[in-house]
Amino acid sequence: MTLVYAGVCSHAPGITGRAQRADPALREPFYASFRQMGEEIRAQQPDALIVVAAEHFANFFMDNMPAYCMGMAEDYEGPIEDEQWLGIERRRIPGNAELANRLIERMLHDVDLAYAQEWKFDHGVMVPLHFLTPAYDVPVIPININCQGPPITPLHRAYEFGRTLRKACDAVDERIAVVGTGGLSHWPATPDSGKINETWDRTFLDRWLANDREALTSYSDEATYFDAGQGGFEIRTFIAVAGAAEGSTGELYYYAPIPIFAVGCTIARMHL
Amino acid sequence: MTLVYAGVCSHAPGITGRAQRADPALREPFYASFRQMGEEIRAQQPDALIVVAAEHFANFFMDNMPAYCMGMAEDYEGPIEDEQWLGIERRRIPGNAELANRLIERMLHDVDLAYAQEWKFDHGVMVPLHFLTPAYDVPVIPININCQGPPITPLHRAYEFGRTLRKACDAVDERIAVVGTGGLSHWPATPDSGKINETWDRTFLDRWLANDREALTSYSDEATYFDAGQGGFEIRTFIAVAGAAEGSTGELYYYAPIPIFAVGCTIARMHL
Amino acid sequence: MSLYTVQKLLYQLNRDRSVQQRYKDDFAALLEDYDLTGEERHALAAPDIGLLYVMGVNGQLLMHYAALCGFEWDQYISAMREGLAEHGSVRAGLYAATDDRGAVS
Amino acid sequence: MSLYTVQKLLYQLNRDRSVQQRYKDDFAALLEDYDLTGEERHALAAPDIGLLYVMGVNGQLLMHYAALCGFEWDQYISAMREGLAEHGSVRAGLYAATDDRGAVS
Ligand SMILES: [Fe+3]
Ligand SMILES: [Fe+3]
Repeated sequence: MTLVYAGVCSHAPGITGRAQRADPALREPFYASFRQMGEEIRAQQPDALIVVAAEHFANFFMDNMPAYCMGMAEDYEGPIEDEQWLGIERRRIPGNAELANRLIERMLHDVDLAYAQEWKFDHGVMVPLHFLTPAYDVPVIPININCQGPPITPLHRAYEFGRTLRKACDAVDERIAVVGTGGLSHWPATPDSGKINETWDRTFLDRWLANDREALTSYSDEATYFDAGQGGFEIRTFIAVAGAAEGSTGELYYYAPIPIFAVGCTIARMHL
Repeated sequence: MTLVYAGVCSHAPGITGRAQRADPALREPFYASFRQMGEEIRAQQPDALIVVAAEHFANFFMDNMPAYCMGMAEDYEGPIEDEQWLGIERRRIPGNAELANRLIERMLHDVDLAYAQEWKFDHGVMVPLHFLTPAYDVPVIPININCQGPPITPLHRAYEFGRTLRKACDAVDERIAVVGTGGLSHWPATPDSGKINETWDRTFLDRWLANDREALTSYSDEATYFDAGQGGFEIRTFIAVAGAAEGSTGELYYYAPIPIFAVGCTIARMHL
Repeated sequence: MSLYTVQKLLYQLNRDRSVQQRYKDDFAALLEDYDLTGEERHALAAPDIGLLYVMGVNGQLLMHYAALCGFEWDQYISAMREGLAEHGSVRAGLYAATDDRGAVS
Repeated sequence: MSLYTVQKLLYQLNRDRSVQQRYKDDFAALLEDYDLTGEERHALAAPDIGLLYVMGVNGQLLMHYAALCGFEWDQYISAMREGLAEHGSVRAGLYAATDDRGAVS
């Protein structure tokens, strides 16, 4: 049992990039929950933080689009976006190539992930790190799930991916924290940016907190698209973390729609 | 049952690129078997030919190395290599993006393959096509298995990949032929180029012809490396075709070590 | 496949500072490297963010191109809305299905 | 990670005709784009195919670079053997384990 933490959080670029435009009454408690999660993670003294993020065509394109990919670099660079646009300064982030290599080797027995020896972190990783490890002193291992360019991986494989990740983490000596980042319902980077389906989000979160595999993986992509937008495909990252925490249930730290952040802002963890 | 053909063949670039340096007594019957396989495939009037090849760092690199990738382009270009060096002229090869898309969607339920909307065929695809479909008139769908850059997919996943490919082929209306291409024992592009372990090859082929899943997937990579060279990792393509032909056994059309081709030249098929 | 090419250009432009430099130095020459239709070249060069959205360019790519072209956030959202009003529903890609027109509200 | 960079250069050179053009026009300038050690730059520029092999460059990449540099097949195989004789066993990558020296026979 060397998985020491499992949680989920939002990653929308507006969270840092359009910070000053949000209602402080919503923003500040959200930020506080985000930072609290960071403190909890760091209190576990993890050797590595695995961030399960959703691709936004920053590192991968349709000339070779992996369903799942894991980083295997000594270090990483981020953000790939304009620093001012995202509100986060560009920097190197430490990795752990050797640990990643061992995890990937094990995981390949059950899932067919790609690996990457270089990776430019986009907001999907950088926004969470900004709050969780603001000193950027915890080695990060990124994972990407294609939630953007169809054909995309089905939900049951995302859960299975998480189970496989857990098995691999538990088989190594290092202490590992895992955080899934993505949106629930949202329509990012479209004319509907800011639209959020709170009812849909809360139903999904109930299923996630209960770690109800069947309910979590029962959404069709068609239904998700219409109820939760193309951004809703990112529930795969949350489902993967549920898979990694199979047998555990969770606790919701924060949820509120913040339209200028273009997502229902969420912080939750599993009690492993 | 719309998988209409399943076979395996060699793809070493010397087969076409150093043709004139081989002993005609070996070369001509090998070429004849290769062409016979092509005739058998075309006699089945396939709507598409799936070529399961092994990556040689032509399309993929360690910045995003998929365990499995399938092409989803309208057409392809090849060879990527110098035309004179390979002895094959550069051309466009027709694909079938729409069929590939349907196959990938189905396969993602069981395996986590990447997809690619462009692809430059290297000798792993072009050498087989040169003999099998010399008019380049059969739409091709390429598949790549990482047999080159560790960590690489384990053998049991390659068999499973083949089983999944078969399920997908059988679920569509199109008539599909599949050919796996790769080496058995060989040490390509090293000072040991030309070395071939015939005993090892013949044992592997016996297992393949019997479609003995357990025996086929029992090799450790360490043992393969020492007995069969790094080129031996390419047995994954043969194992995938065995998986696609699960329940069937095979027939050997040709096998002989041809050192200047740097591989034990092989042509074999399954009787579906 | 032409939408693929437009998106690939934006992907490379978003990721690669040397491509960004070429964008600044000589955008026309950069566009020459990609096999684009006249409408695509026009939409990129104008830039007509709304038309690019209607063509089906994924927002995760277009959002950064809009920023590179100097669009503030609200301007960028408005540009997509204006594109829908002027050019009609999204023609291809992920958003083509949204309420049959590329925006739901 | 420097072996990674050498291999990435060769990967891009093998695939991309515009990189091949830069190789022909001004190889030194092309090398500038990659973060290489002095030995790596030397091995690429010489070209010292044997040294590149000993450094651990994968043969599927090196084979095409040797051909681009004008090596005939037998010359290319000899160059790797000479590299082993001159520089010792393969230092990294897939072949480092081969009989402890990068060639088995
Ligand atoms: Fe996202
Ligand atoms: Fe090969």
